[in-house]
Amino acid sequence: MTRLGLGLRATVAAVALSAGAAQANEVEVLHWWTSGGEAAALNVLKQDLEGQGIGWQDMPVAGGGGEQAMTVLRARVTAGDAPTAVQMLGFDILDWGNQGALADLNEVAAREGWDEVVPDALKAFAQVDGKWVSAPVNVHSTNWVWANKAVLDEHGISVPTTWEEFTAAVEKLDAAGVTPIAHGGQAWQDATIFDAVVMSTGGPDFYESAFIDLDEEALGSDTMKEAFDRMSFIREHVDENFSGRDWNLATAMVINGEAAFQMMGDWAKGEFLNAGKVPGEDFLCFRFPGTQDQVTFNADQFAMFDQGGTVSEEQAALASAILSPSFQSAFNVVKGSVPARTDVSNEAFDDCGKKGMEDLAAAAASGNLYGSMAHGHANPAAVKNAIYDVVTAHFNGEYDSETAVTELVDAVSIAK
Amino acid sequence: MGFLDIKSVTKSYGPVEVLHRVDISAEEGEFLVLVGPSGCGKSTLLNMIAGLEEITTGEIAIKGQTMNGVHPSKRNIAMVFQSYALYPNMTVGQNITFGLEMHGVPKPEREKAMSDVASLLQIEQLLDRKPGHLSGGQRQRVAMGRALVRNPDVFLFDEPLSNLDAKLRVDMRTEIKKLHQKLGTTIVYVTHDQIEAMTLSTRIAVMNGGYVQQLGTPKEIYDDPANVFVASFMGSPSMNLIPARVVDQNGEPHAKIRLEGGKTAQLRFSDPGLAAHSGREVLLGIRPEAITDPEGADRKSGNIQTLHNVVDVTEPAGSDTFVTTTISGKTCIARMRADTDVRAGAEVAFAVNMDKAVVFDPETEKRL
Amino acid sequence: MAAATQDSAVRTGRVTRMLIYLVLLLFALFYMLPLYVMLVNSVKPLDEITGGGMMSLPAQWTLEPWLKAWSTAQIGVQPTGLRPYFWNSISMVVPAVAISTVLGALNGYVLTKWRFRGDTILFGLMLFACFIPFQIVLIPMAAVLGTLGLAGSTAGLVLVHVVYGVGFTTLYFRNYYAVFPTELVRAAQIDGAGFFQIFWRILLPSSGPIAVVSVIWQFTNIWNDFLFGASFASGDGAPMTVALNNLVQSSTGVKEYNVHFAGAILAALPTLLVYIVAGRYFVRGLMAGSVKG
Amino acid sequence: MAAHAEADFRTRLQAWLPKLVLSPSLALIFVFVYGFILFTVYVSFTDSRILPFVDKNGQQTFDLIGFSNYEKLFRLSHWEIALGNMAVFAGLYIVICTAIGLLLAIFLDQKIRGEGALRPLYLYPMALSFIVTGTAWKWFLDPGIGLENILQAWGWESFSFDWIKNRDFAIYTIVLAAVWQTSGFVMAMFLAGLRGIDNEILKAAQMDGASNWNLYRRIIIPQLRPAFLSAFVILAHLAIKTFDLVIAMTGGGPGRATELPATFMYSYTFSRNQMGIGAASAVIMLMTIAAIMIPYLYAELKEKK
Repeated sequence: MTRLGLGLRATVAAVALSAGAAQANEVEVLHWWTSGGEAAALNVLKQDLEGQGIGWQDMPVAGGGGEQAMTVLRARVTAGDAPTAVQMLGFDILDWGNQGALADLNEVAAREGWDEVVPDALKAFAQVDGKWVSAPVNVHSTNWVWANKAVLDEHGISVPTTWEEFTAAVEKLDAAGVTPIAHGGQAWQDATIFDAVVMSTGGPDFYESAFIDLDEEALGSDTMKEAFDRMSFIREHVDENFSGRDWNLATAMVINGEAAFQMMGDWAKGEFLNAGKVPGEDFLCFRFPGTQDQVTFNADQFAMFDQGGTVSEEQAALASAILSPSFQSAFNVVKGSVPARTDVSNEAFDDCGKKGMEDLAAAAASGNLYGSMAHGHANPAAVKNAIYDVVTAHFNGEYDSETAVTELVDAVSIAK
Repeated sequence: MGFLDIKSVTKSYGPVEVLHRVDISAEEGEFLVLVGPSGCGKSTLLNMIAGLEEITTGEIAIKGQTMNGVHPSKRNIAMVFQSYALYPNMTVGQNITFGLEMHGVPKPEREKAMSDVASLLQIEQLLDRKPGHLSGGQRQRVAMGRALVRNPDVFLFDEPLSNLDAKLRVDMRTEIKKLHQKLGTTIVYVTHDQIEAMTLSTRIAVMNGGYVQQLGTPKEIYDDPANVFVASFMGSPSMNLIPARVVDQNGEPHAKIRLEGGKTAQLRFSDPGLAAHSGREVLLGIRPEAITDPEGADRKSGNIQTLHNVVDVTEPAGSDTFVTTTISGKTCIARMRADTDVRAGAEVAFAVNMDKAVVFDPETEKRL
Repeated sequence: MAAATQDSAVRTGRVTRMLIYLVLLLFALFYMLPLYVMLVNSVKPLDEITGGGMMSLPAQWTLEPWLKAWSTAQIGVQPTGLRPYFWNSISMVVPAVAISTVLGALNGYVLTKWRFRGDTILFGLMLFACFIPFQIVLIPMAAVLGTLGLAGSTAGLVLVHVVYGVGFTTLYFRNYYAVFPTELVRAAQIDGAGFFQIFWRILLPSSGPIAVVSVIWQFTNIWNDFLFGASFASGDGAPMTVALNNLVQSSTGVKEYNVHFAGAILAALPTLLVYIVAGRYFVRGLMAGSVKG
Repeated sequence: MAAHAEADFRTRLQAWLPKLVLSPSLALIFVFVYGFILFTVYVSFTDSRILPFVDKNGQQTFDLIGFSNYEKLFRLSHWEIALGNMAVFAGLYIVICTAIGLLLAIFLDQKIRGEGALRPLYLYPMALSFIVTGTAWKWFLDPGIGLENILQAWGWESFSFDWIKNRDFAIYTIVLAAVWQTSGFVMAMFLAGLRGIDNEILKAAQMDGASNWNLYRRIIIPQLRPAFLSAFVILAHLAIKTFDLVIAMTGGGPGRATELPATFMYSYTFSRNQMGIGAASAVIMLMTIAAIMIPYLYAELKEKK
């Protein structure tokens, strides 16, 4: 047993140390952006690199919001065949960075002045021990509400700015026989709403101590119970068939006027645009009521895997291309997110995009930019999923709010 | 030393010995039949001769050369299997020449050998067919052809006729005998059918329970069975085994038996030496053909004894009529002429040819 | 096939027969349902689907989704469609199926015709390999493939699929050869055929039915594997299922369901074809071996 | 002399060949199956998170922590749910598949016209990957767009079929889809078994006056024992391996109502970076498989000696 363990350890050590398989002058990029728009946007990056004589070996693995890609990454690293660059989110980057698997990008970062243009909250996920290890592509903000303007107008509802206004609007719609909230019952979608609800209920400090510091007192507080009660309210005002629905089908309900609101990240905009809808005319986007000043975000980044010693030329070129203002603008216009650097011109963006950029800059300046728990930017994967478990169990009626709070404290302590 | 020598051969599977110290020696040109009920070890012995099963102890030699550890294909033997074991994917011709091909015989020679064998067995017209399209008898011929073409030192037959219907079996039996007479090759032949054993063999080894019970010519086996097993296994209907007591009457040994209705009868033995066993309980063995109606009794016999007993059943078989009666509590079959007028329930005279009687010890079941 | 030659001794009345046909047809409908959903939605424009008519026949028929799935859909950064990945799958599946079937046949041959002490235990150990959930072996497999230098290669994938398929193929062939007359092997031995000659000339030509079972089983499993394909193939060499997954799964993009379904049917075509072409031998193969306990 | 030696060598080679031929497969299986099982057992005693054992710099990243992963595992209500679901799922799945497979096989065996067309229809689901048929099933079962919607549109207003959305019934929809996929294959196994039964026995039983019902119950079905056993093994192992199906149809939801050990194991090992707990759950799964398989293998292999 011990000898076997040692043998396998030696094996893993040996392969982990060997260099990746991508050939010189080529980057192998593992990512999960496979749907039309985003893949096309990524193609811009590919062409940019090819213009510099660097080949792009594409390695797309879609599924589960990157979970599938992370599984593959695990296998690739174990096999000693790590890709050059990997699309990653929040804590995954830090975890891999702590394993010593990522390359040091400080040189490029210094040359290009990343420190000045990337918001601190984002930097926290791009640096390990003071070293840049990944290049942020975008910032998604997740506390958006999307609404069908025609439906709101019909029932004389204006954009709600507080929880009370929101509940009033919802109940009015319900009474009128309109489904107030479109939702897809998948754990991450439940958690996306939960993020916003907690932020709105307890305010940013509470959000921080509960989700980022994982303070047991905050997790077990009455405020948290209040947040769960609000989740129950939302649960009561989604349609019956919400369970298991893909988010974009929920978006379609808003587009088609079958429902009034959807709480979803900024990527939902693509669906509206794709359906030929115009922001401000056909649909509205606004922050979740009570979180007008805050932005909860998640950011896609490309982490560079150590190819032995120093960062390779190709990786540097890729990183620099990702953070170039032109790519940041071109990509984020398509994706619906906002650029990761704050100095990009907002010219090419539509109303929602411009608003997103303003909000981000303001939140970054005022310290109101928080990592999203639901999207792995507040705590590590184990904790995140433990919270998912409780939120989704509660949302589906398995726990009442009281139980949910105790379960939450318990689940987080096991996962920590 | 014979042509084929089986010396003190045993076979064990793990701790279980299934074949106990077999010693058989066969001369060149002999037709040795191993006969016995299923599970008696005869097929195991054949497989050991073929080299398909390992010999646990002892030695098997052909032409004086030990065969222990020699690969089956190097023993210069050929075998005909019960199921014929024709390769289903090959034509008849390919089946016949496969062995030659494996032994590296050039094609023209193979063709020649094949056509010789085919004409010998009259299967020329079947050469291009697949075994699946042949009748049982045709398959049998092809299987023999496959063995013949090798021109082996020893032919091994493993119950080759048991899958044929009764008529074909008799025909093929004759054919095999003819073939043996024509080729004169040594044959070891396994069967559970005692008629095949009697008709084909020059010598028979009767086996049971892993032992060779008796080895001898067909006549020896039939007339002089060494024990109760051989006596009852060989012959059809099998030998009558009647409990009797040896009694001395007028200085001569007699067999005292019980008849229907509480009567007894005493039959004089032809062998005066049995007087030594006077007073003993024995098994009196008499073949059905040695119990007849008085007119049908063997004229050459010097000792015909007659007794009267009630008939239980009569079974006309065309050429003969088998008559069943009860002697000493045992069912006893007599073979009478076809036109004998006997009816069930009637008392009839039975003529017993005591020259043919044999006596066994009921305890050891051995001959006295 | 068997139905024609087999004279079932069970007699049934007219009403019973009607009932039987009814039940059989109902089940046929049940089995066809998902295929219907997929087919119907693959030939209508996207707005018809998102408009709510997911179960109804198309108002407007179109082959556009099929063409798109095959040749222009976005799989990674490039709009290549599934086409290039089709050949990746073929070049992985064919050798993997061939090798595992041949190994299974040889193993079955040894385990039934060249028995030795302890062979049943070895067979039992091999069988257990059939039951390992793939998720469990992913990480150690990656380590081993990395050590062997096979990570990210088709050869590595073939190895993986051979390893986890050989238990099944051995099971099939062993059960089949167990009822193959041993006398034929003995006859061939006496005829002077060696180990491989007997296998090649005597057993293999008669192994058609079970080879069909083995090939169908292996082909289906390997073709449909996603986890190993995603983890151990290089980006360009990814098999069809990985490409299909990339086509179908996208968390934050527009979902073109019609293209997804067209792609799904395209990806399943080879296995469907195998079932339809070889399906008639399938029952015969099972009959000849694998269910005879 | 040399020729003799060569011949001797060849004979010996022939004697060794069978084992030689078997050895590559055995070697593969010992490393890739048993080696990996030991590896997993070892990991389950460590506190590994992202990667087992070592980081990039060869630094040991784990400690041996005894059985504490197992303790944690059995404290997780999540795992309890997964086990409970497994019992329900496997039980129903095996029983229903066997029943449908047997029924269809018996019916198909009645000299059915069009058998050749029906058989592939029953079998084809095995050929499809759940990556996509899962979506088709999801739609069909969705009350808003699927069966319920259609039947209500056709005028059956009160019809309700919302199992996939219902925490208490969602697991049964997983059973439904799983049965859809494999019952045809089970049918083929039983059909093969039926075709292998000696017709004379059936004729004899009919002479004895057995009704069709009795004929099947008393004579035919008992003779299908090997087919039952094979079907059981295939179904049992498929049940334990079930993974894609859940991911595609419900993602383990609603809530955690359709979580199974395989999805649990995957989630802890790969999504939650708690490889130690994932490995512990894998070990429990393997033990379950062994508990089913070993008695079966023992009985099967013993008998054939």
